[in-house]
Amino acid sequence: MSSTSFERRRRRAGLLFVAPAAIVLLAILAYPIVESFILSTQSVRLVAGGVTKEWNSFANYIRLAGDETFRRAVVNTMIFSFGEVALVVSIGLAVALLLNHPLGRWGFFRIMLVVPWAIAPVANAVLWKWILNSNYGILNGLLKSLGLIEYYQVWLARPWSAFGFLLLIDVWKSVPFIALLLLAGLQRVPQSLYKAAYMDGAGRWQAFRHVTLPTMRSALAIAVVLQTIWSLRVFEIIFVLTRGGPADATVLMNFLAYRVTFNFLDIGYGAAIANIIFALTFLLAITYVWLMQPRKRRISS
Amino acid sequence: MSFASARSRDRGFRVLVVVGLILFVVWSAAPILWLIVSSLMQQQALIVQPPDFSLGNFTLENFTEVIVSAAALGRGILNSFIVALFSTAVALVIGAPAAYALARLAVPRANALAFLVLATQMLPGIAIAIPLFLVISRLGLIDNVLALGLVYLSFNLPIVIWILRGFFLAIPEGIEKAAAVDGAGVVGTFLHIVLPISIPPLGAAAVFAFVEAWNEFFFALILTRQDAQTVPLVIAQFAGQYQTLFGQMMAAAAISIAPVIALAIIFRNQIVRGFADGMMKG
Amino acid sequence: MSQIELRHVDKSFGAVGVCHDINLTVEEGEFVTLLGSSGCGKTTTLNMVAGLEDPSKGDILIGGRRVNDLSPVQRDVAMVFQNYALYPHMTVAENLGFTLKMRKMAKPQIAERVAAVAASLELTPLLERLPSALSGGQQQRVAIGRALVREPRVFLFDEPFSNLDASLRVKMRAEVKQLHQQLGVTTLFVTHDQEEAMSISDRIAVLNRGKVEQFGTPEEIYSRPATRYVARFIGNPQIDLVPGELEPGADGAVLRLAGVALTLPDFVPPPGAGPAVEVGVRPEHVRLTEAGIPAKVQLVQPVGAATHVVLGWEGGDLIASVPGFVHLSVGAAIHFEIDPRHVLVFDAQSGDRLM
Amino acid sequence: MSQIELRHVDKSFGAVGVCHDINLTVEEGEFVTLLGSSGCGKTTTLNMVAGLEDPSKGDILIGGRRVNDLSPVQRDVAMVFQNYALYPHMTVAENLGFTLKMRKMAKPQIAERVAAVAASLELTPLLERLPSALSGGQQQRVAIGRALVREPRVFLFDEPFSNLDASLRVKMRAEVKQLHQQLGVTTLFVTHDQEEAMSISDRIAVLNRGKVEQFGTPEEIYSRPATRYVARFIGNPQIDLVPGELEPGADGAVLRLAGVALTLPDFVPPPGAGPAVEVGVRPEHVRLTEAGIPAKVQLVQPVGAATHVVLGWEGGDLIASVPGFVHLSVGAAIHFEIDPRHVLVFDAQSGDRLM
Amino acid sequence: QDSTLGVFGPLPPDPAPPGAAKFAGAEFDAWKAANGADVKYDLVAWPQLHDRMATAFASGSAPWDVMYNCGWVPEFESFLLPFVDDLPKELVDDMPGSSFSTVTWNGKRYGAIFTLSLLTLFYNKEHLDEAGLGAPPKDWDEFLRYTKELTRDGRYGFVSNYGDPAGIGGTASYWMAFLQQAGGTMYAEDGSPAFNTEAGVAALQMMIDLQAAGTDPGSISYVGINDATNVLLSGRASMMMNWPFMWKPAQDPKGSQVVGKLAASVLPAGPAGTASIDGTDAWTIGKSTKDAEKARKLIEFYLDPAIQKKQALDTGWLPIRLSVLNDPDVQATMPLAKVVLDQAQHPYDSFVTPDYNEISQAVGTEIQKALQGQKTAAEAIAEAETLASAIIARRG
Ligand SMILES: Nc1ncnc2c1ncn2[C@@H]1O[C@H](COP(=O)(O)OP(=O)(O)OP(=O)(O)O)[C@@H](O)[C@H]1O
Ligand SMILES: Nc1ncnc2c1ncn2[C@@H]1O[C@H](COP(=O)(O)OP(=O)(O)OP(=O)(O)O)[C@@H](O)[C@H]1O
Ligand SMILES: [Mg+2]
Ligand SMILES: [Mg+2]
Repeated sequence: MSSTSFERRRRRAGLLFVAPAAIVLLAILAYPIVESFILSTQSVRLVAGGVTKEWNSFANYIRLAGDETFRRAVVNTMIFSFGEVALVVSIGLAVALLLNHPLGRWGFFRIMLVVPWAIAPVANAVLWKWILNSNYGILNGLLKSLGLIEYYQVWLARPWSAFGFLLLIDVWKSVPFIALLLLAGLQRVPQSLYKAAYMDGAGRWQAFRHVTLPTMRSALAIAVVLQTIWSLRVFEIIFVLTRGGPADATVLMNFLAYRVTFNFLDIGYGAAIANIIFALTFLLAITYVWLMQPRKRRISS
Repeated sequence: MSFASARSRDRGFRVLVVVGLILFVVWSAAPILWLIVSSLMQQQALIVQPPDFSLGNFTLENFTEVIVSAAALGRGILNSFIVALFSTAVALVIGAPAAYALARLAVPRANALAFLVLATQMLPGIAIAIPLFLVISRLGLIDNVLALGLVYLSFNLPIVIWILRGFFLAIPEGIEKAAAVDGAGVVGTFLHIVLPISIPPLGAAAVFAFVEAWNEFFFALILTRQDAQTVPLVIAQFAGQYQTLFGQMMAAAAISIAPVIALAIIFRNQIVRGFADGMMKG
Repeated sequence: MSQIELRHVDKSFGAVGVCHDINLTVEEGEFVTLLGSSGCGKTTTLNMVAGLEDPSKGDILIGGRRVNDLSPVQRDVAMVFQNYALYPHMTVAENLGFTLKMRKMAKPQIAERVAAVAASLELTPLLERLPSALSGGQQQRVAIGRALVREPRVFLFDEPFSNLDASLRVKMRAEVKQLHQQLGVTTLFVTHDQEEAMSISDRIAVLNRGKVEQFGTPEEIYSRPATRYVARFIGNPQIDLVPGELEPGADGAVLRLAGVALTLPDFVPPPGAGPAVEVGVRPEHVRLTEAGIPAKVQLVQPVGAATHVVLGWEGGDLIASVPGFVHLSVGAAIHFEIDPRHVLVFDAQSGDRLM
Repeated sequence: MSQIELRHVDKSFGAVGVCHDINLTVEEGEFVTLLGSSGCGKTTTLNMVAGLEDPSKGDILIGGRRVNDLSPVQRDVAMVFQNYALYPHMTVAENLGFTLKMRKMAKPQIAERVAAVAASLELTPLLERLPSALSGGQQQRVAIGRALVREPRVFLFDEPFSNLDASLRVKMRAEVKQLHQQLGVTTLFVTHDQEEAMSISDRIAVLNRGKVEQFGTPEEIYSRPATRYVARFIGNPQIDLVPGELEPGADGAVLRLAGVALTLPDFVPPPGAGPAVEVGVRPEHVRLTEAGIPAKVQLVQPVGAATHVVLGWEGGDLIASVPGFVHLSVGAAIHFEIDPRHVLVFDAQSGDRLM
Repeated sequence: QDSTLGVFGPLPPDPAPPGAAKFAGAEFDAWKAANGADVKYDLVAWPQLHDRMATAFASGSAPWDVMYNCGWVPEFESFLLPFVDDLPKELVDDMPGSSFSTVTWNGKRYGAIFTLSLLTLFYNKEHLDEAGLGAPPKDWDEFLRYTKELTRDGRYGFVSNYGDPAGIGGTASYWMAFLQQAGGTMYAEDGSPAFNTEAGVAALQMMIDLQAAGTDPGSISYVGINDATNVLLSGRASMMMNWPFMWKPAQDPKGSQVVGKLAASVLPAGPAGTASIDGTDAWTIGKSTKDAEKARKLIEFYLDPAIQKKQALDTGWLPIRLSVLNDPDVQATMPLAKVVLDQAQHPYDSFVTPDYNEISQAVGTEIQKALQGQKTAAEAIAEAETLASAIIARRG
């Protein structure tokens, strides 16, 4: 008979609850993940109808240190990731707040929310490529007919401009889910706290700052962490829109890993880049989780 | 709700909200509107400056072309449906209990474990593509819809667990205790109390898992041949080396969004439903 | 100027009417309590005064000025919430200081005021805790402190003491009363505890299903309740109501209750009243005697200074309040008397008091 | 068999000790109340009995069997929570029926039982509402109903009436008491309301900072409090404590308080006690007289059947409880007397009662 | 003894095999019946072909019998079967000898090109007429002058796609055409890079000059050739270097504004004459095939004169067989055939090696920098050669 204490009983149930998920993850991902770590310490070649792998210790990683394109990709990636997380979370929060306002509760808005996210990334990238086209893109047409520009602009020609548009498109695509997540979080903020803050003289901004933000801490933490993971994995739009160009201005680490692995077939080196992405994501995520952790219950003696 | 109305007396703010909502709709919808417009136009009208919107250039041909000639689209939608439903359903069914356990059930080192779960998603897919292909092909499961679904499951599960865990952490302990005294075991509490009050995050997680599986491209590309092709692959087929059939591609994309939008319409109220008031009063 | 006035205020949630034509004036510096049973609309009324809910109809005035469209800050009111509504992520000190911070008070001053309020509420050792690590009563004290820490024109209290223990409750009552005497701030207080209402208020408004049944001083309400409802609501233990008949007598009237006849001197029933009436007898006016009306002991409830003895007799049940502890066993035979001078007579139909 | 026994139970949250060596036996069918001020560990103790917290040390027995390791269901206890803990997604009816559903009772039976309980709690019109659309008191009644709907071995109540209005509270007290008499279910009840505790309990355990100060019948606790703490805690209004000195007298002892000397007949102070003592006088034992000790009126608080008059005299403040409404103005000169037979004497150091 | 052949290739409208693209369906069915073979097509959109193959090869398996290849033969050499020597001699003789250069590695021929796909110059006759320029430009000087003169009325004289540095059709590959026109080459006899020469710099300078003369400034942002093609087809550019494939879509009024207005000619000659690069659409056979014989038979069927003719007439992809290229029907429907044949008389090496992707990536990126003015032509070429040397050195 199960005769254990309250907490122990819950712990045991907890292990049972976690088990299926753990098994699925282990069964599917354990080998590929371990293998990718191993690959990163190997030099891999396609020879004689097969593959040879040769341990080369940390040669791949050492080579990374001297690889200028890689260095550039790291810088780009960091900028992109910080920019994206900041933009997506703040726009997502703004959208969530709008949709949580009584005026924004119309179901139509929630449907609109899903729209940018529902489109397949491949199609999305091509769509934007056409929108941004310097010769027949609708964005140029629109801006010109509004008198905002005189000549059609080559949006993707200048490094920063191309970079900015990639960021914008990815933000556009990422906002819906984060907004949805934050909206679900907003629903949990007790109304009574707003009443109290209102009585305490807090304006809208202050209520937001002192009630909404702190009570949404966990939802925000999840949003930031997930968006960080995703922003470090951006791929499709670069592949379709710029191929990392012009002149490697928009090469992000994941795209570089792809290029090295699949175009150059330098699989070990590609795995090394991927593992750096992993390490970077891990560090960033841990940092964010730590930063966003709610304050420990403080008990004075 | 009535408090909100008392508070939103302030006209200026309402105007701000309305402007915000309009901007939001424009921001969300404008590119998609262009997608739909361009799917209804002949390419020659789109490549001129500015686009030629004269009536004669509008046509349903892209759609008929996509539906009739690319029969792959129908199969792609079906496959995507199977894959997405399968991976979403399983992700929720096994992810929600795991999230609950990691949030509430005193699992040892729950925080570290939760982070480890998430860490499986930190390695870019490109890095595991080749070993994963190897495993799946050894098992003879290349071009198998369910194998693809399982792979997506392994991608969605950690995210689902994370989303739900964050929300489960915020459930007031009191009602779990009440349920324990009322005779619900851990499972009963989870099923009857925790899940029903977590509909908004469950909705968010489900929509997430579904859309991700619906739209995933890279693994679909390498793990399928013809039979298990999903919608994104079909859409990608319109972009060739020398020529992109832009109109048809957009028509296919428009068709592929439809089921997701339909789901959003059906579940629009479930996606975000709040018990905030009742939750915190208690 | 901080008189509060409610004029013909109605409130409904959707189709459900919660407040009906409430008219109420709290004079400047007065301490008025809204007293009523659970769900009668007390919180709703308070919220409307605070500016947290809009009345469906009618006007709310503070200091003679219509404030329907003003925010709570503009109304300059402070409120203690029934469910505490503490900020879960802020420490006790931060909860207390929040409103001052919103007023851009300097940090040292905030700390000083917070410390003072915390001391008076015995919260000092808890200042650094989060609300989740406080017991229910401790949380409520923080909520009270949050209102005390600033000095508004109007204080609103929504059952602030309901979770405090007796001694602290009495202490807090005195504290609030004293504060009120010191600052002279107009106060609207909500409680369902009639004793609390009686001991703390200048005037009491008894609410019943969203209507004001009576508005008067504690003594008026206790001794001259306007309706049967008010009489039942006020007094602990509750007044006993016994059905009876009113007959015009020699001088005054005669009241017949289950075989007992009480002569009411100098009482002339108003025309159209009776003969069916209900007679209210407060427990302290029931005396246990050697001879008198015979009855049986049903239940004995000691409360310390007195013991409440439930008596069963012909006319129904009646509670007698006896000083000290009495040692009666359930079922024992006993006799009692009713003091006719203190009897309340209500019209059985309308419930209005006849005498 | 459903006797509850706590043996040397300790509980701490992290480093903070909340319960210390609690020993308590609730006999089968007995109604015992845990009475204590806010934060003293009442809820924590109840939770340990319910099986919702594990004691840090010590054993908990129900029916003579150690239940430390049993789940709440296995212990067969029902509990009403202090913060209601209603299921926000279920209607009132579903909230009430949940525990029966968990027991796999048939639907029609559930509906029947729910309807009966709802009727007795005046919840019938609210059955289809969600908790968020209920007032605070309505929510609490649902929480009580949830425990009443089944018939467990042990009832646990955590301040179930704190949000109810007076009349309903009295009604609910009687209801619970009656239920207890009917079913004879062992009951552990938590309250901070001493009057409630006195009127409802067979025995009361007074808790102070996680320790049991006294465990006895209401009369014992009121009339013979073991410590100064208990004396202060019990009684409304609170007992007054006046510092004094104890001198051995002719027969018994003499008590000197601020110039007043009281002779205590037949009282021999134990060795080592005094001379510094504190003297407790209950308000009902202070009489206003024409002649006697002179004092001034400080505060007048009517409570209906009585009025509490705060008197200021040489020795400090003293409350007199006077029947009915008295019309005294603040500052008026007055005289009073103390009944020496009812005086309580405590050692000033230890706080233990000497007499 | 029925067997199933797996064929991996691109989807239409890119050069797809019979049965997949709409031509020669009946013949294909007949062939299958006659040979007792079933053919299972595994077709992927062109941009994904290489990834799909790379994944399969990198995990050690090549599940297809017949594979499409496009400049990747040296890269995937170890997975391919050198089958060309087993083809009928008359077939091999009927193909341009130089067409084998991109499918030959280490002296072995691994593939058969099935469509003659060389870059030629497409130009808008109407625009040239308006500008009073009768004939297409013949040399670099004329090319520059034409570009300048044609840049007017909101149009550009020239458009290209310089967005993607790597691969056939990428920035580097365009430069390779100019390089050969300037008389240069990529590699020395020993395989080491040898393009940091006057010719190499001149070729890049020519691209820079063209840019200044009137290349659509969007060219640097066009990552696919179709982005640039659309500009030509909308009539907003007058000249473009393009593949024969585009002839057919240009005649389709649904997608083109310049129906009947386009013409083609050989690429303008540089100091060393005209030259081009090869699109290299080839069929190859996987090493792991169970039935190499039948796989080769299938390729022979694809190259059958009748099929080749249908391919040309129905899909617009030129044949590779000289006899079919010279077929009057073909030349009548596809006037382009003659131009491309002419172009084929001149060099058209694509310089594919196992490192082609990596090298073209490195070189193309340097060229992009030069086109953007970040570097001079000489600096860019010098740097490109350094990078290329390092890549080759690493391969060992
Ligand atoms: N948001 C709401 N929607 C619908 N009905 C509501 C809402 N809020 C309150 N009510 C109803 O209005 C009535 C009055 O509620 P209110 O909270 O004012 O009662 P109260 O007098 O404060 O009671 P309590 O003493 O129990 O707190 C109750 O019947 C309640 O159920
Ligand atoms: N989870 C916890 N962590 C730390 N301290 C806690 C926790 N729960 C309760 N406490 C502390 O333990 C003490 C006892 O709490 P408990 O809830 O048992 O009090 P209580 O007697 O029920 O008070 P009240 O009448 O106010 O409800 C309090 O000081 C409280 O602050
Ligand atoms: Mg209320
Ligand atoms: Mg408690």
